[in-house]
Formats: sequence, structure tokens, C-alpha cells
Amino acid sequence: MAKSAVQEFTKGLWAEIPPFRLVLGLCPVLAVTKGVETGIFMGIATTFVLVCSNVIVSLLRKVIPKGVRIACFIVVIATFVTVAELLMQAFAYSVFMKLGIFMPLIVVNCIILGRAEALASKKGVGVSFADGLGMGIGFTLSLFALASIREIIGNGTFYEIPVFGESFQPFTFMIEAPGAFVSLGLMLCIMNLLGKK
Amino acid sequence: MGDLILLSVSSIFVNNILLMQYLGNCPFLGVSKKMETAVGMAMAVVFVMVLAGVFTWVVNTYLLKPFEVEFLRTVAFILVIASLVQFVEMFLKKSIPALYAGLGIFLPLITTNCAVMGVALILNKEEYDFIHALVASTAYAIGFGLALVLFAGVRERILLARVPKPLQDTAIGLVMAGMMSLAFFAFKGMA
Amino acid sequence: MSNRKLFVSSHAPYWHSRRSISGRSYHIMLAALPALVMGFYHYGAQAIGLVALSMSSAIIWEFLMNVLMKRPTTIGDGNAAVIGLLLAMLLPATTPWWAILVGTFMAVVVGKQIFGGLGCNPLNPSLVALAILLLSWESLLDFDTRLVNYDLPFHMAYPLTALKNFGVSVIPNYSLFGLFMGQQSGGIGTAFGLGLIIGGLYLIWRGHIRWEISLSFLAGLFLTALLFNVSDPGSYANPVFHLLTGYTLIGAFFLATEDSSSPVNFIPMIIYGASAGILTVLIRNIGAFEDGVVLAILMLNVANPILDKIRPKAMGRGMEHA
Amino acid sequence: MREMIRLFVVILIFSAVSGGLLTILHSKTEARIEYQELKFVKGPAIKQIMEGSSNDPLVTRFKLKDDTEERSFYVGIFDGDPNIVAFETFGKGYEGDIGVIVAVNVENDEIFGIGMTTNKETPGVGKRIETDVDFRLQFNELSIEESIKLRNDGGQIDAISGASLSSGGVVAAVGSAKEIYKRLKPEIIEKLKGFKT
Amino acid sequence: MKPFFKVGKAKLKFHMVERREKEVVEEIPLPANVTLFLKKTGSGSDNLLIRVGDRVKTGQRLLRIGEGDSYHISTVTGTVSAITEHTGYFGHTYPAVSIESEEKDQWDDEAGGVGKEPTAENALQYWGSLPGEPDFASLLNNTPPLDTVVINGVDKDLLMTTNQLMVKTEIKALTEGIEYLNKLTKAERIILLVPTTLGPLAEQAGAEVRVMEPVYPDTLPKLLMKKVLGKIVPAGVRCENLGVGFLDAEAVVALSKALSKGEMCVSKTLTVIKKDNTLVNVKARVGTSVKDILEHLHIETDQGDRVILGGPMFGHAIHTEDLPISYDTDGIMIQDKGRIVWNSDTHCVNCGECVRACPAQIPVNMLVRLLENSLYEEAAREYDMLSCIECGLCSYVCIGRIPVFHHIMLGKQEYDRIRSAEESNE
Ligand SMILES: Cc1cc2nc3c(=O)[nH]c(=O)nc-3n(C[C@H](O)[C@H](O)[C@H](O)COP(=O)(O)O)c2cc1C
Ligand SMILES: Cc1cc2nc3c(=O)[nH]c(=O)nc-3n(C[C@H](O)[C@H](O)[C@H](O)COP(=O)(O)O)c2cc1C
Ligand SMILES: Cc1cc2nc3c(=O)[nH]c(=O)nc-3n(C[C@H](O)[C@H](O)[C@H](O)COP(=O)(O)O)c2cc1C
Ligand SMILES: Cc1cc2nc3c(=O)[nH]c(=O)nc-3n(C[C@H](O)[C@H](O)[C@H](O)CO)c2cc1C
Ligand code: SF4
Ligand code: SF4
Ligand code: SF4
Ligand code: SF4
Ligand code: FES
Repeated sequence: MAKSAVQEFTKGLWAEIPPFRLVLGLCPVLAVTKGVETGIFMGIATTFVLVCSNVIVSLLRKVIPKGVRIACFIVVIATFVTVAELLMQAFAYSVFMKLGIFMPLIVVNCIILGRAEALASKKGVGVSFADGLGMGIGFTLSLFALASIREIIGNGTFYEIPVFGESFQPFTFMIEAPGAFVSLGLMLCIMNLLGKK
Repeated sequence: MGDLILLSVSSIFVNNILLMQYLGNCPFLGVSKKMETAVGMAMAVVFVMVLAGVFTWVVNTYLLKPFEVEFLRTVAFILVIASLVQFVEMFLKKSIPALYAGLGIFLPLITTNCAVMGVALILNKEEYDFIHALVASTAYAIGFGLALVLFAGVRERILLARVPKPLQDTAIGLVMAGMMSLAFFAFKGMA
Repeated sequence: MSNRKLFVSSHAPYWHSRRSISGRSYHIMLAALPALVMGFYHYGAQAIGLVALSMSSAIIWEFLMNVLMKRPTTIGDGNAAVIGLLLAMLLPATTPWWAILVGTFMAVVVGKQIFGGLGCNPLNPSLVALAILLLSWESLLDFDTRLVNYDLPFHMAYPLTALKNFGVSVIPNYSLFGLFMGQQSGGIGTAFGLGLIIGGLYLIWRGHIRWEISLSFLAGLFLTALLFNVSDPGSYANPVFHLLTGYTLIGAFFLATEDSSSPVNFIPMIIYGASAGILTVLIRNIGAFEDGVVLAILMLNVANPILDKIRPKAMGRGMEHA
Repeated sequence: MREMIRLFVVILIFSAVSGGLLTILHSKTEARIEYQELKFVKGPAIKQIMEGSSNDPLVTRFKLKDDTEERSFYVGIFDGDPNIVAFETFGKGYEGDIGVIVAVNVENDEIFGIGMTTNKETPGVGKRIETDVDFRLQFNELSIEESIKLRNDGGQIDAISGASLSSGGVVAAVGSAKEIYKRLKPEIIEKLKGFKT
Repeated sequence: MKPFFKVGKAKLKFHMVERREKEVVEEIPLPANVTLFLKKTGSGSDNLLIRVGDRVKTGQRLLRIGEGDSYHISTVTGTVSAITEHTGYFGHTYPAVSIESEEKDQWDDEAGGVGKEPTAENALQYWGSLPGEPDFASLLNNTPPLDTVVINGVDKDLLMTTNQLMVKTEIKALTEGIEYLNKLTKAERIILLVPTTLGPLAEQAGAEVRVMEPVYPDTLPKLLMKKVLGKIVPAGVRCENLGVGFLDAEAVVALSKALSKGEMCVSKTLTVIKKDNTLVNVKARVGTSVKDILEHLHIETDQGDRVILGGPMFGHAIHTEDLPISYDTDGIMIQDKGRIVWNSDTHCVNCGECVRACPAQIPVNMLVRLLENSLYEEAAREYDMLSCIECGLCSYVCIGRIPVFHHIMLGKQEYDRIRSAEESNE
């Protein structure tokens, strides 16, 4: 049991790291990686929702009737998304503003419903927790990596701290919509080159 | 009237939901490899997005706002959309089986499509009145369909091209989406 | 049988028109020459250096990608050089070296090679690069500040910037014939209308570009500009001004006609060209940008695969045999 | 049918529990969120304009009914006189509305200063309306009676180069602020009296 | 090479019969050894009537074609020295019979007898191997019965002059042949098609004469159907299925000679195209090797040159000059190695030349992409592969020098294979 929980945790960090291996939940990845700050906060919020909903779904898996399974999952997820929204408004309002509608949109992030449906509704609490945490951290790392690249090249800063000299004019393309797609595509290419090991 | 036209142009092209607002990318990349499925998905999304826009507008205006529970927006909207999709599915299956055969497989996927939810959120955030909400959601949906169909056309060719192995499929699809979004800058400032 | 002669075997046909990709590339470069020479005359050694850097760096990127992707070397087909040349022609003579390197990288690697190389690019690579440069460093394409150190014997304000900022009142500053003869600021190879037309006609005559595209582009642009102009002469410039300024002519003959990203059937070519022309004027007159050629063509490039589905019925298609 | 009802009831219970939990959380965080919103959205601009005031304008505020809308006004007290009143207006920018805080000196009906709140202008282009101090300072001490226009349109304001649309948006916002001020001036004066120390 | 205002389609003009080097047809002496490719075997080599070591006479039956009553005949008298399996175009295999020939022809008795009684049944047995493609026998047995026969006095491929020459020099035999055709077939119309220059001459032949500019590819059957008869042949359907048969003028002349004089046709007239593109017309015994013909004409070839059976647009290149000519070899073309334009494996650059050139309005630029990716069924369904009339112009004009035509022929072949595999599964 313990071993499998560890496995569930680690696979989210590389072997099945979202969004690269599971090509789902692309929209937030594109939208919030303009800067490292929003990337990290989005990652944390998603992890929070992922872990909590995994745990609750796993706990209630015997109670929920099959016919309304998905609807119930969605309510659980939406509840935690709202919790995250309220907490972020209260304690990190500036980030909340930058995330905009992508905060409530966590509710439709395919990764979360996908994990609830594929794993948490079948397995025990421990495993579900580990899975959620692994996937969440993997997702956060991906966001962090992509956001770092985009912010450094596209804005000349890292966590809003300038990294180049005065004369550098940032490559704004990277933080605009087209650059988001292109850099995610190229990053996916690099991940494919590195393989799954 | 003029502002409705501007709103349409803006929502179809200038603020294209897919290419400028990063919403609905999973179906964008998932079903664009074949023109037929792309067209099916586009039609399904148009259908649901317009309905979802209208229903969530009503819920927001006549339930959430009067009772001052706007913080329940996320829960309420997703429930509205999920049950809407369910009803549409049941309705089509019973009354228009031909259409159901075409759109059916796409409908469940749409529940968790962030473009639909996104449009619902945008409409209510912008505080449109009913007519504007209706026009905007229709226009966003058309913009989604347009981008999807154009993309599917390009994608069919890319599938026949000599794309290097590690870039094949999703990776090159994303790069192409980026280029398309670049091209959509053409409409900047037009509305 | 030891010294038996062996012949070369292959599939028919055994004759060939002897046209080639590299030949086409070199013809394009040749056709670009008249316009380019005027740019060299106006902007001197700096312009020559810029074109050289752009072409050589494009070739180097192409070569590096060939090596990296373990594919045959393709720099011989001249396409990389064409891409570099066309990009340089669009830029002001004072573009910094690093922008050229980034530009040719974006054109050759992101615009073409990662899609599989020549013929696989869905969009015109030079225009992809230009759009990316424009998006990132708009000041690079601000001809007025870029060319402020040149004092040439004509009105140096970039016509389309002036038009955007000050409206039609600026048009009398320019003589239409002067614009036609290259008496305007702009990219190294975009100002000399006559030269571009000569080059374009040469390419059409030699069959290297599809005249339908060039012609319908110019017609679409002209008619749309005319409609705007007639509806409100006080706000919108006359069509000839649109025809002779900015990237219009280089767009019609050298950019919209890029093979891989434009249609090959007749009706699609007409729709493609005309729509690009129309969109160009829309962008210039009511959009955010001074010139619309680049983005209009990119937009139509995207639509190309769908457009090109309109095609004549093949002989005997869909007929039932009784 | 019974089955349907059962499923419906399950979802109802889920939703009710969710709604209940969230309501509790919301009531606990409400006050904090409201302050945060003020602080992050309008706060920076107001503070910037009112630098050197003896009060916290975010606290010293009042509301007035303008037609159907309710507007918030923030008061700046300098040397004991509550003569500066600031409020938010909007103008159409390059991409969506630009929010502008306009502060008016009620003594002489001159603009005391302006500051930017929310906008979606392009970083490096339109965003310079926020970062370019000289642009903002041009509005200071212009009279409410004066017509304020961009230089291109024959006025006195130099647009930010490359961002005349954004600049125009700010000018339009200031224009509508003038109207609001003129309309509500008597009531404002009345209210301000209450803050005199 | 030929820059022109690309409005119309690519058209290549024929070499007129006047452009020959010499007016006479050079007779190639009977070689010591002939090899006969028995291409139309239908059901394989079980139908062989001879064995190695047998002595055969000129005109003797060698192999029954398919299940019918039609035979391949020997073109010389001599001893069968070998029977081997030959692999030809796209892997089709058929028997090759080598015969050491004797100097004097000894005619097979039965073969001679045909002339006395020119009935269809009698004649057909021997005429599986009349010159030209397709063969006469199958034309007569065609379903539906032919209602139109087109006699081709213009050659199909560029530079070929055989049929034009026949019209010019054998107009009498041609006229007789047309009479026989009237008797043998139930065709309502017999059309003689000649180049403009030969129009007046052809009038005396007693058939409906049509003249045309001999430009390629208008001379291909399906385009003739369209231009001469005003009929469009549906994609994937053969002209014969519409009741229209095409015969080479040479075949009609041979038919006439066989029926009137009892002379079976054992020789073939063909055009030899030298490296400098000058033409010589020769007549050789079917089965003579290319080498024998070239040696007689003193034509030098080198390792690395190209030798083509047929014309420049759809002939078949051979790798050794030991191969023989057959009844359907209209020409031999020698191409210097310095003039060979090599194919390359570039991706289609979408230049559109092929689309302009294609006489069948096929979107070749897309078709070639699908074929490159082995999507044969899609190519047939969506990109009109089956409409291709096999003219080769797309390859001729392709600036990427992609072997487009090769791709298409392979594609059709693979498509047929897939279809027949599917049918046998059902
Ligand atoms: C590939 C490459 C990319 C570069 N990108 C940029 C850039 O985006 N912005 C920039 O200002 N300089 C860029 N540079 C140039 C240098 O980083 C540095 O800014 C320049 O040499 C200083 O030029 P200046 O003194 O004219 O500003 C780039 C150089 C190279 C080789
Ligand atoms: C349209 C056309 C294309 C030809 N292409 C070839 C060819 O690819 N190779 C060749 O050996 N001869 C070709 N010929 C034969 C030429 O008529 C002639 O032999 C050749 O042009 C000799 O002159 P050149 O070597 O200067 O071209 C072609 C002829 C025509 C009409
Ligand atoms: C990527 C991009 C972003 C732009 N963003 C803005 C903007 O935020 N604000 C603005 O007024 N114009 C913006 N523009 C429009 C141009 O700067 C255009 O020149 C402007 O509308 C008018 O130019 P002017 O200010 O020089 O007269 C943008 C253009 C581009 C290409
Ligand atoms: C008029 C003309 C313009 C072209 N413009 C471009 C271009 O902008 N970028 C590019 O990569 N190739 C361009 N090409 C190259 C063309 O698409 C094709 O790749 C070459 O013809 C092959 O050498 C152009 C070709 C022509 C005929
Ligand atoms: S959420 Fe919807 S759009 Fe995204 S992958 Fe899943 S089904 Fe596709
Ligand atoms: S093209 Fe016509 S004549 Fe030639 S083989 Fe095909 S069907 Fe017969
Ligand atoms: S596709 Fe067929 S018909 Fe068309 S040009 Fe090529 S060979 Fe000729
Ligand atoms: S001629 Fe060759 S390169 Fe040109 S479009 Fe046709 S196949 Fe492609
Ligand atoms: S569609 Fe937006 S994240 Fe999947």
C-alpha cells in the first residue's frame, strides 16, 4: 500500500507529468504562464483542488450513486475551486486579479475531473491523496518551467525582478498569445526528445 | 445595432476565444485532425455555448445577484452547463436522432470544455444585458467554430508533411496554433 | 557478361521541363534585384551589409537544422537565401544585427524547418518572422525613427505612418510619381514601385509566380481602397496611394505568391488574392496597424487549405458507369 | 422515476452542503476581500495621487448616487482641508476599458492628478500610460472647464508614441470625469464638509 | 526551360513524320536468336504448348491466352532454347521463350490457312499478337460489343512516328483493313484519326476521317474520347467499357495483309530515337533484341545512358540492351547520360505546375502528398487518383522533380490490390 502510494506520487512528477504526457488542461497552462508568479499560484491552487477533491471523492466513492457520479464530482470540485478563489482573494488579491477567469476555470480543468473519474473513484484515500499531490506538483513544476522561460525571454524578468541589463529589449512575442502556443509546442518537443524515463 | 455588430466582430475575430483568450484548447487540438470531426465539434460547441451563455446569464441575473450569493457562481455555472448538456443530449436523442448521431459523441466532452464555461464567465463579468450576452455568446461560438475549421484544414496538410518525429502531433499543432493566433492579430483594433 | 553495359532505369516520363526549385529561387532573387538596387542606392553599405547578413544567417540556420534533424542538406535549393533576402527587403536599413539573427531564426526554423522544410510550411516564413519581430519590438519597424539619420532628397516621413497619424492631409506631401520611383522611406526593397513591378512581371513571364494571385491581390486592394475613398475622401486615402506605399507591391509579387502557403486552383487563387487585398485595406483604414499586408497575407495563408478545396471537377469524377 | 428522484436528491444534498460550507467561508472572508479589492485595484492609483495627504483616502471615502449608479469618492486631506476628491471613470482603450482615477481640487476646479486602475493594454505599448509619469502629469492643473484633447485632435495632450489609442482612452475617461464632477459638484461639496477637521 | 505566360496547359508538339532522317523504313535482318515475351497470359504458363528443345515454325502457336481461343505465335522458325519467367513492369511476371532462329522461315500450315477463309473465328486464334496495344482479339470479344472503332493514325507518345508512317505508306492496305473491320465487327462507326497534314490522303480510306493537331497529351485515348467523340470516360473505367475500341493503324494494316494475302504479322515497325533526337524508322522481327537493332544502326550506347522501350512520356526504361522488342514496342529511345534529369525526393513545394498541366484536372499537388504517405484509398476517394489518364505531364513539369507519375502508377496498383483483397474477404 505504502509503496504504491509512493509510486502514484512519483509518476505525476515525470512519467505522466501533466500537461506534457497527458495533453489535457492546456488552457490554464497557456494563459497563466506569462509570469512565474501567476504560474506558481495557479499550480498551487490546482494542486489544492486536486488533492482535496481526490480525497473527498475517494471517501465518498461508496456513497455516490453511479448515475450522478460525474455531477457529484463536479460539485465537489467546484466547491473546492470556490474555496481556493475566496482564500486567494482574501490573501493574495494581486495574483487573483492576474489570474482572472482562469481561477474559476480550474473547475473544468480536465486533469482534475480526469483523476477523480479514473482514480479517486476507485482507489483508497491514501493512494488518491498521493496521486493528487504528485499530479499537482508535476503540474506546478511544468507551469513554473514554462513560465520561467516565457517571463525571462519575453519580459526580461524573473518573478518580476529584471535579469538583464538596461539595454535589453525583451522578446515580447513570448508573453503574447502566439508565443504561448509556440513555446508550449517547443517545450513539448523537448519533452518528447527526453523520453519517458 | 452598430455596437452589436462591433461586438460580434470583436468576439469572432479580435478576441477570438481560442486564439486570443486561450480557451477551449483541448478540443481544438484533440478533434482537429480530421475535417469531419472538427466540423461536428464546432457545431456542437456553437449549440451548447449559446445555450450556456443564455442560461448562465439568467441564473446570474435572477438568482445569484438578487440573493447576493455571487461567490457561488462557479458551482452554479458548472451545474447549469452540466445539466444543460445532459438535457440537450436527451432531447436530441429523442427528437432529432440524425443530429444526435452527428453531434452525440461530442456533447459529453463539452461539459468540461473551458471555452463554454469561459464564455459564461466572460459574459457575466462584462455585465452585458441580455441582447448583448446573446450576441456575444453566439459570436464567440462562431469564432470558436471558425478557428477550429480553419485549423483542421491546416492540420490535414501538416499531417501529410515531413514533420520531425518529436514534434509530430500535438507539439506541431501547438506551434501552428501560435502562428494562427499571430495571423489573427490582423483584426486588432477593428472593434 | 562481365563487361555488360548497364543502363539507367527509372519510371516515365524521361523528359523533364528542366525547371527546378533552385532555378526558381535564383530567378526570384534576380527579380528582386531592381527594387534592391534602389535600396542600396538610398541606404548605402549598411543596406548591403544587412541583406548579406540576413541571407547568410538564414542559410546557416537552415544548415544547422539540416544537421540537427539528420536530413539531407537543403541550402542548395536557394530557398533559405530567398527567405533571408525577402525578410531583409522588408526591414529598414538600420535594423540591428541581433534582430536579423532572431528574425531569420524565426523564419527558417520556426516558420519552415520544424514543419518539415521546404513545401511543408503552412505560412510564408519571411512574414512569420516579420510579424514576430513586429509584435516584439514595434520600434524596429518604426521607419521614421529608424531612418532618422538619413537625409535623402525627398519627404522622409514614412507614408503609412503619416497617414495613420495625420490623415489624408499628408498625401499632398508626396508625388505619386515620386512614390512610384522609390522616392519614399521604407524597407530596403519595398519602396521602388517600378522595380518591384518589373521584377514581378519578370516572374510572371517566366511562370515562377501565379499571376492570378498578384493580380487579384492588387485588384482587391485597389477596389476596397476606392470604396473607402469614395465614401469619405476626407478620412481615407485614394487607392493609388495605397497601391504605391508600404508593402503593397512587394506583397503582391513576392509575398502573397509564396508557393507552399498559397492556393493553386483558379477560383481559390482569386479569392485568396482578393481577400488579402481587402483585408490589407481594412487593417490600414480601420485596424490597429499602419500597414496590413503582412498580417493580411498570413491570415489568408491560414485559410489557404480550406480555400484550395474549391477545385474543378476532375475528368470522369463521380460519374456512374452504366 | 423513483430512481430519478433519488439521484436528484443526491445532487441536491451535495449542492446544499457545498453552498452551506461556502457561505460560511464567504462570511468569514468578506470584509478582508473587500478591503483587498480596494487596496489592489484602486489603492495604488489613489495613493499615488494623494501622496502627502494626512489621511488614508481608502478609509476616508463616501458614496453618492449618480442617476442609477452608486459611485465611491475618496477624499484627500491636505493641511487639514478636505479639498481633493478622487473617483474612478472609464474610457475605451486599445483593448477594453481603461480605468482612471481622476482627482479634482474643489477649491479651484482643477484636476489635481490622475492615476490608472484597470486596463488590458499591451505591455510595452499601451501599458506605458501607467508607467510613463510624464504622460500622467500633463493632466495636472488643467481646468475642468477646459476642453481636453490629444494633440493630434488639436488639443494639448501629447499621446504616448505608438499608443495613441490608449492615450485617447485616458483622455476620454478624464472627459467623462469632468461631466460627473460637474453634475455632482453640489452634493460632493456637501459631503466634504463632513470631513473637515 | 520553356518560359511562357502560364495561362493554358502544357502542350508538347509531336515530331511530324516529315522530320525523319530517312524516308525509308530500314529492315533489320533476322537475328540468330529471338526472345518472345508472352505478356497476355492470363492464367500463367500452364497454357504453354511447347517445351525447351521443340522445333517451332513461323506462325506456330506457342501459348494459349487466358481461357479463350486466342494464341501467341512464334515469329521465327527455329529451336526453343529456353523458357524463363520474366518480371516486367510493376512486378508482373510472364513467360519468356527464347528461340534460336534458322535463316529461312518455314510457315506453319495452319497459320497460312487463315487467309483463305477470313472469318472472325479463324482469324482470332492467331491475332492475340497483332501489333499495338490493346490486342485485337480482346477488342472483338469486348462486352459491350464495340459500337465505335477508332483507328489511331497519330501516335500516342511524343517522337513516335510508326502509325503516321503507316497512314502515309500503306494507305491501300489500310483501306482494305477498314473493310475487313466493317465485316468483323458490328461497330457502327469506324473513325480514322490522322494528323492535319495527312488529312487529304486519309480521305480515300473509306472511313470517317478526323484530323487533329498532334499535340501531347491530346492523343491519349481518354482525351480522344473527350475531344473526338465528346464522351467523358468515368474515373477508373476503361474506354472499351463504353463500347469504344482503339486500334493502331499499324494493326489494321497487319490485319489486312493477313486476311488478303495470308501473311501473318511477325514484324514490328518502330521508331528509333537517337541521342540527338533524330528519328529512324525500322522494321524488325518481334523478339529481336534491342542490341541487335542498335548495332545494325550503328548506334553507340554507354554505361549510364538510358534506353527506353517506347517514347519519352510513358515508355519503359530498360537496364540492359539484351531485352527484346514486343508487339507493343512502338519505339526505342536512347538518351545520353548527360541529359538525364534525375528525380529527387523533395517534398512537394506546392508550385502548382502539375495542377496547371494535368489534362484531367486532378489536384496533383495534394494527390502526391497522400501517395507519399501511402494513403491510396483516400487518394482515390478524395483526390481523384482514378481520373488520371497516365500522361506523365505532372512529372514532366514538377519543379521539385518528384516522380509524381511513378507515385500515381504505384498508387493505382496498390489501390487495385487493396480492393481485390477486400473483395476476396467478403
Ligand atoms: C540571438 C540573439 C538574440 C538577442 N536578442 C536580443 C533581444 O531580444 N533584445 C535586445 O535588446 N538585445 C538582444 N540581443 C543583443 C544583445 O543581447 C545585446 O542587447 C546587444 O548586444 C546590446 O546592443 P545595444 O547596446 O545596441 O543595446 C540578442 C543577441 C543575440 C545574439
Ligand atoms: C518541350 C520539350 C522538352 C524537351 N525536353 C527534353 C529533355 O528533357 N531532355 C532531352 O534530352 N531533350 C528534350 N527535348 C528535346 C529537344 O527538342 C531538343 O533535343 C533539345 O532542346 C536540344 O537542344 P538543347 O540541348 O539546347 O536543349 C525536349 C523537347 C521539347 C519540345
Ligand atoms: C502588438 C501590438 C500591440 C499594440 N498595443 C497597443 C496599445 O496597447 N495601445 C495602443 O494605443 N495601441 C496599440 N497598438 C497599436 C499601434 O501601436 C498603433 O500604432 C496605434 O494604434 C496608433 O499609433 P500611434 O500611437 O503611433 O498613432 C498595438 C500594436 C501592436 C502591433
Ligand atoms: C514570388 C515568390 C515569392 C516567394 N516568397 C517567399 C517567401 O516570402 N518566403 C519563402 O520562404 N519562400 C518564398 N518563395 C519561395 C517559394 O515558395 C518556393 O519555396 C521556391 O520557389 C522554391 O525555391 C517565394 C517564391 C516566389 C515565386
Ligand atoms: S476537457 Fe474536454 S476538451 Fe479538454 S480534453 Fe477533456 S474532453 Fe477534450
Ligand atoms: S486508356 Fe482507354 S484505350 Fe487505353 S487502355 Fe485505358 S481504357 Fe483502353
Ligand atoms: S495526374 Fe495523370 S493525368 Fe494528370 S498530369 Fe499526371 S499523369 Fe497526367
Ligand atoms: S509540380 Fe511538383 S512541386 Fe509543384 S505542386 Fe506539383 S508535385 Fe508539387
Ligand atoms: S479546453 Fe481549456 S483546458 Fe481543456
